[in-house]
Amino acid sequence: MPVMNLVQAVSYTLASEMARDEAVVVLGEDVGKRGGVFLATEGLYDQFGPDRVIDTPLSEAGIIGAALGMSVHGMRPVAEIQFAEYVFHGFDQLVSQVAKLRYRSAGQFTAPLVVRMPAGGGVKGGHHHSQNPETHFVHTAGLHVVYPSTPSDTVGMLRSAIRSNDPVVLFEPKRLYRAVKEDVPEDPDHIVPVGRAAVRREGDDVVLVSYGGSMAETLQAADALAEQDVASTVIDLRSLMPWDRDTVLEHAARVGRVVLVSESPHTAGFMSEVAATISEQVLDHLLAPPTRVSGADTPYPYAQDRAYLPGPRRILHAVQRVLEY
Amino acid sequence: MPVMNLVQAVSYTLASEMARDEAVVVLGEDVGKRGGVFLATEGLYDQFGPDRVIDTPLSEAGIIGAALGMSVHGMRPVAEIQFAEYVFHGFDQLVSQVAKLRYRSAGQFTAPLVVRMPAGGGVKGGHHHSQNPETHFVHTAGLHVVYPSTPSDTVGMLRSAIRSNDPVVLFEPKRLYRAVKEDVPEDPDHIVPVGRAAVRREGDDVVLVSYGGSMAETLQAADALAEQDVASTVIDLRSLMPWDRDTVLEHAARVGRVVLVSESPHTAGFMSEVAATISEQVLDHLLAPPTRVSGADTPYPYAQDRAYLPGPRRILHAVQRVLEY
Amino acid sequence: MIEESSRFEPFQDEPLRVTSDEGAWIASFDLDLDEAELQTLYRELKRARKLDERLGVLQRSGKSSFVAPSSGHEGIQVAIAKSVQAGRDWLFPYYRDYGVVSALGVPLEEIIGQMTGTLADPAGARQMPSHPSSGPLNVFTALSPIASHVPPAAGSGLAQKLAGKGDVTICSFGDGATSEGDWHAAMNFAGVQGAPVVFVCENNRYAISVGLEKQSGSATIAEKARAYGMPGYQVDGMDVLASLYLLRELVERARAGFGPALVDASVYRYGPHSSADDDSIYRPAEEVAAWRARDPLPRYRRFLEQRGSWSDAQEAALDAAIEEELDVAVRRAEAAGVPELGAMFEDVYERVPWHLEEQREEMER
Amino acid sequence: MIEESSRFEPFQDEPLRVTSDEGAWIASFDLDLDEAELQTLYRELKRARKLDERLGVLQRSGKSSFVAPSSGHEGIQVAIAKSVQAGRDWLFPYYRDYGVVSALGVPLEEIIGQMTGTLADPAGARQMPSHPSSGPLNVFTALSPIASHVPPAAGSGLAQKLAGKGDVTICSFGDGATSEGDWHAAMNFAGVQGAPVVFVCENNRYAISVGLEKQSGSATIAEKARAYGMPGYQVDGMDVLASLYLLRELVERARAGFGPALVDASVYRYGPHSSADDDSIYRPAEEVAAWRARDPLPRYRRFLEQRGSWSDAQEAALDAAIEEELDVAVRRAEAAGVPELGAMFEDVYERVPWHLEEQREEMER
Ligand SMILES: Cc1ncc(C[n+]2csc(CCOP(=O)(O)OP(=O)(O)O)c2C)c(N)n1
Ligand SMILES: Cc1ncc(C[n+]2csc(CCOP(=O)(O)OP(=O)(O)O)c2C)c(N)n1
Ligand SMILES: [Mg+2]
Ligand SMILES: [Mg+2]
Repeated sequence: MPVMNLVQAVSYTLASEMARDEAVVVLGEDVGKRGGVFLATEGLYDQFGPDRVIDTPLSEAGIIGAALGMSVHGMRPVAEIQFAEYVFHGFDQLVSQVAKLRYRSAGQFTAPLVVRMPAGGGVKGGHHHSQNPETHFVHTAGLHVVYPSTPSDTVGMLRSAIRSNDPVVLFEPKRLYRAVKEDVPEDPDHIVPVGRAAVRREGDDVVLVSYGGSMAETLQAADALAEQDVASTVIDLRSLMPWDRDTVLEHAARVGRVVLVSESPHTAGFMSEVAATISEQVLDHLLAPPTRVSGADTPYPYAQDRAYLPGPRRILHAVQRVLEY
Repeated sequence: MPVMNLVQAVSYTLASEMARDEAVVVLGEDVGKRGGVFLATEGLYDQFGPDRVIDTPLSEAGIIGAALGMSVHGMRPVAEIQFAEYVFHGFDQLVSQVAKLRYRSAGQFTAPLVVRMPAGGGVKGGHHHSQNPETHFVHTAGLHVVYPSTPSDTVGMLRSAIRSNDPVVLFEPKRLYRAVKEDVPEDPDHIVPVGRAAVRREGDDVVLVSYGGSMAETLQAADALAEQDVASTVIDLRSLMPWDRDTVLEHAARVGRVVLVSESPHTAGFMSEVAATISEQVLDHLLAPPTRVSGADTPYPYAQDRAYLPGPRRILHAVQRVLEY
Repeated sequence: MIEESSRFEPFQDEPLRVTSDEGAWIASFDLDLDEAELQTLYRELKRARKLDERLGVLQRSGKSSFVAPSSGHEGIQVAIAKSVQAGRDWLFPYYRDYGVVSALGVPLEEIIGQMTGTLADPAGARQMPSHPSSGPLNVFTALSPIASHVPPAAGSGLAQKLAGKGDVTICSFGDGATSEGDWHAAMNFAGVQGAPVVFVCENNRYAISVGLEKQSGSATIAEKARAYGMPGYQVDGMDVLASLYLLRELVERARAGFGPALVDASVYRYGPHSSADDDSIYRPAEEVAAWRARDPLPRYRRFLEQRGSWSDAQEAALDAAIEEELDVAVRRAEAAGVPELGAMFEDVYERVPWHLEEQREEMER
Repeated sequence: MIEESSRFEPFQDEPLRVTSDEGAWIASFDLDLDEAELQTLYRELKRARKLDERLGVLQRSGKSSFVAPSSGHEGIQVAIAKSVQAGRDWLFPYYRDYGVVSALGVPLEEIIGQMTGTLADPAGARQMPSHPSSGPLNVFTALSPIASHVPPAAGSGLAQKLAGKGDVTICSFGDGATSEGDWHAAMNFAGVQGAPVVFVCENNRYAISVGLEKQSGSATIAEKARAYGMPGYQVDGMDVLASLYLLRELVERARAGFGPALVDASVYRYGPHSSADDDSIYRPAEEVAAWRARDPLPRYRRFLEQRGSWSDAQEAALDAAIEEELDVAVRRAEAAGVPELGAMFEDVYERVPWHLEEQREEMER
């Protein structure tokens, strides 16, 4: 079984899918010889050549729009946005065009493309290299949104995304790109379906729900809780649209105490949807308010790069609050 | 006291502020001789001339970016985006530039500008003339977001927005542009402060919270409830960032039953924030789950233009559910 | 990589014309289209005009909620349709392009179904009027945000280039569209990639009320092509033959691998911007009248008549045939019925996800 | 509205140069700058170079998390600073423009404070390194998204035009930036409005790894000016005098009300794209070496030496003075200290709203 980190899982899966299906092409800024600024496309240019690994001009609208145009011809473009917040230059293409094409054409045209973007903070990138804009896309009908946190899930979800007949926005937690290595499934058809969460551990005292980069701190918090004999259930959402409501509600109802951890800005972030849904659906099972631990509603700061993130300390505070409620 | 409808309230206030302060200028597509496609800038070109009422090229990035550049020179531009969803072409300018300028320059530069946009459905506009993209901006630190629903509030809030030293995104419920006329305050310094909700009526059985275009249907629902002897408190949020949490919590805690009405897409819409906050803060006072009635998570449809909106029927269903809970 | 076309020089000071306003042949080369084809062009011009007029009637009678009139644009629009191979090449039109789709062969009942929101629309009445499409004829569904369809058109061209079969894409838009950033991104992308795309600006000198001098830093749209390393041409877009000759050449040039080109077609819209507009606020009546005098239809009819290729009897028969075709199309479009409530939840994704199932139930309750 | 400048013709085939690679005066007009000014230019070139080198040292020693080297760009950067009136005109620079801000007079301790994240940064260490700014000197805070500062620069120019005081704006960016839609929107806006903005492309022929031929449909950046009705000029951006003469003329032209212009300044970056880049993956070493041979510093020093206006002793004194200045600046920047945790909640809005108060409390608990 191949052992790799998360960013290697990206290039590994791209190579595997490009070998399988010649409709799959990669495009973006510096994805060619450079192999991407994070090396997520390393080696692909040498293996597949410039017609399938396309260095584009510096325009996110151009990248996403061109991917869309290619996809209506049956190609399966995988577009890279160099840092997630640069997608805002191509926002209209993604939310007005890509997301709505199947709908507005009644399925005459579809957009089976993937937009990959490294996201998240903790890399001393300041506010234009650290953001988590996933909520914008969850709030946009027509897009699937996924955000894996492990190398194996990255393999399985990127593969799902490429094979999906719907457009998928895939966020990659850049802080975790090289954080851990693990065995990843070798089966070239191994997929992790869109819409299914993973329960990382089970316990009866509190449920921690998170996804993406914040999974790291959430699991650290769970470890710290275990040392204090607090048993937690940890859910990695992985998919945000559609999200695995059933799994979340099942554990929320069973345990009654839920902490939701996400580094995206607090107000109207995706976790507000999860919190609202929990209260709407299982109110009578709740022993404490579903409590969010989030990034701040400030532009992502440079000097307080780590403090901005919901770290174990803040997560533990929230757990304490729901336990003592 | 002048009597006017909501769109007249816009041009009335613009004229009043432009007369008061020559730093105030208007720019956008067709705002000049044409007076805007909804006539929100009617008469201004004749009164103030082409240097203060500027027809721009067809580029939302150009409009917002130029407004920003003018505002750092101390001007107070009021930019019009012809339909709210076209702001997506200028999304980067608004969320990456305008919203963050004070922060990233530590106040060396500020952006005292207003971006006005007609929003909302029910006008047979299909999915690119009907959207409610306010949540994107609420989720973006650095912007104030307001959404009046009456002519008087439009006067007071647009004036607040123009005088604010922070950038303000002001949504106008185009479905209500000509729906009602009312007296508006004549005092040229009358303002409605950003961040303050209005309680439109008080009752002890259920709290209805809404804003913008959906206020119309929410008030209709409240009337229908009154006929059934159900007394409702109706809150018009008016400001979404910051929003008037205290007012909402006070009534939510007092009554215990809350229905949240918004025509923006359901998932991760602004009302998920309100619902999550209510549960987080006043869980023990709740007699029923805070329940949302929203637009659908579909692109805005043409054929089902009215059905898409949370109308009285759907609001009453939700009220029934929380009453019977 | 990008070579010039053979017959026409880019970046000329004057728009290309091959017929005078009086309908005389004035080109430096010989006409080489047969009479049948010449007559077809007239039929399509007339069909487009009458379609536009009918759409106006449908709108005014409340059958359609909106219309963006095309009258005055027919010359370039019919030429676009007749310069490509229908069903092989791809089109990325904009909302005003009824004349493109009707001349390409999209059934009138589909166009009218789209305009009146019935299920005769192959796109299921999902969008507001003036947004035609055709899956079988490769007509990418028109959409409202200005210039948003131009980047996908560049991508379409790149896909065609990579496929290597010599297929091409034509993308049309208004003069206002050239100000949008997406337009620029697309033009530059196509230029860099040498994608086989012919970009056509239907330059009616207004974007709603905003005149070209407030719209564009450059005096012509054609010269913007220099920024993208592609040739730019001005053509009289009310001269259907000039438009057709130029576009055919640029389409063949693209097919042969010489890359994209930009056409700046001078036209005028005779109607208001849309049924929601009042153009008298910003356009002097004399200006409209002056352009009316250059109407592409009578002009081309005079051209045919001078060749003895068109008669009053033919005109009468054509009018009757088109009216009949329109009547049938209106009836069929109406008979197709309107979408059910639940249809709004389909085609958001390939399969309806749980949350849309629930929203549908809530709405249908 | 937009007239040509008087001394230089736009749209020439070759970049403007006034000195040869060997440092000889080769212009068709006479040099008319006094010796003090000529020497100042050299001092600023050297100061920019040494600042860049010091920033590299600070980055490698862990005092700064990032740097985007400017070496090779100094000619055009110093010329930008010296073509405007500091504190009167406005600058919209990009992340690589240390040479602009240092030559304009932004204190080195502020620049180094920005690079090392201390409170010596007038912008409070809110952004990552390479994002300088200055309120008093009208230097709009640089930011990361490429080309996003160009539309505000156009707006700045419009504000200046409306104010009617003859102030101007200079906006600089890389070759890659010209592909973004925002760049186009801004250029067109400035062109239409005749805004007094000089746009300067520091064209080092790479956007990270992407070479100009994959970046731009047109062969030069200068010719893109045609799309906006403004004159476009190529200049050798490693020839500080050519750059200065051209920019001064365009600044004065803008001041006089003749509108915007675009300068395509040919430069090369000697370092990698940034401290996070490895340029050997995509740039041949010989190419770098060939451009090194044209280094703007020794070239200009030869020019001065040939006039008897510069000596080894002056060079040694200058080096020592700059090193001393840098040492002091580094010490002061460090002494300013780093922001407190709570500072991240300030300046989001004029006043801290309730939700940020609470978030601050939660974070500080
Ligand atoms: C992004 C965007 N901004 C604004 C509009 C509103 N709008 C619709 S048509 C139009 C004018 C378009 O003019 P032009 O491109 O010249 O085409 P024409 O209508 O003249 O054929 C405008 C501003 C829009 N549809 N999309
Ligand atoms: C909108 C956006 N997309 C991508 C990036 C990532 N990025 C940073 S610098 C750069 C290349 C810029 O090249 P150029 O404009 O030529 O300037 P240079 O660095 O060569 O001076 C890229 C792609 C970015 N910062 N912003
Ligand atoms: Mg037009
Ligand atoms: Mg460059």
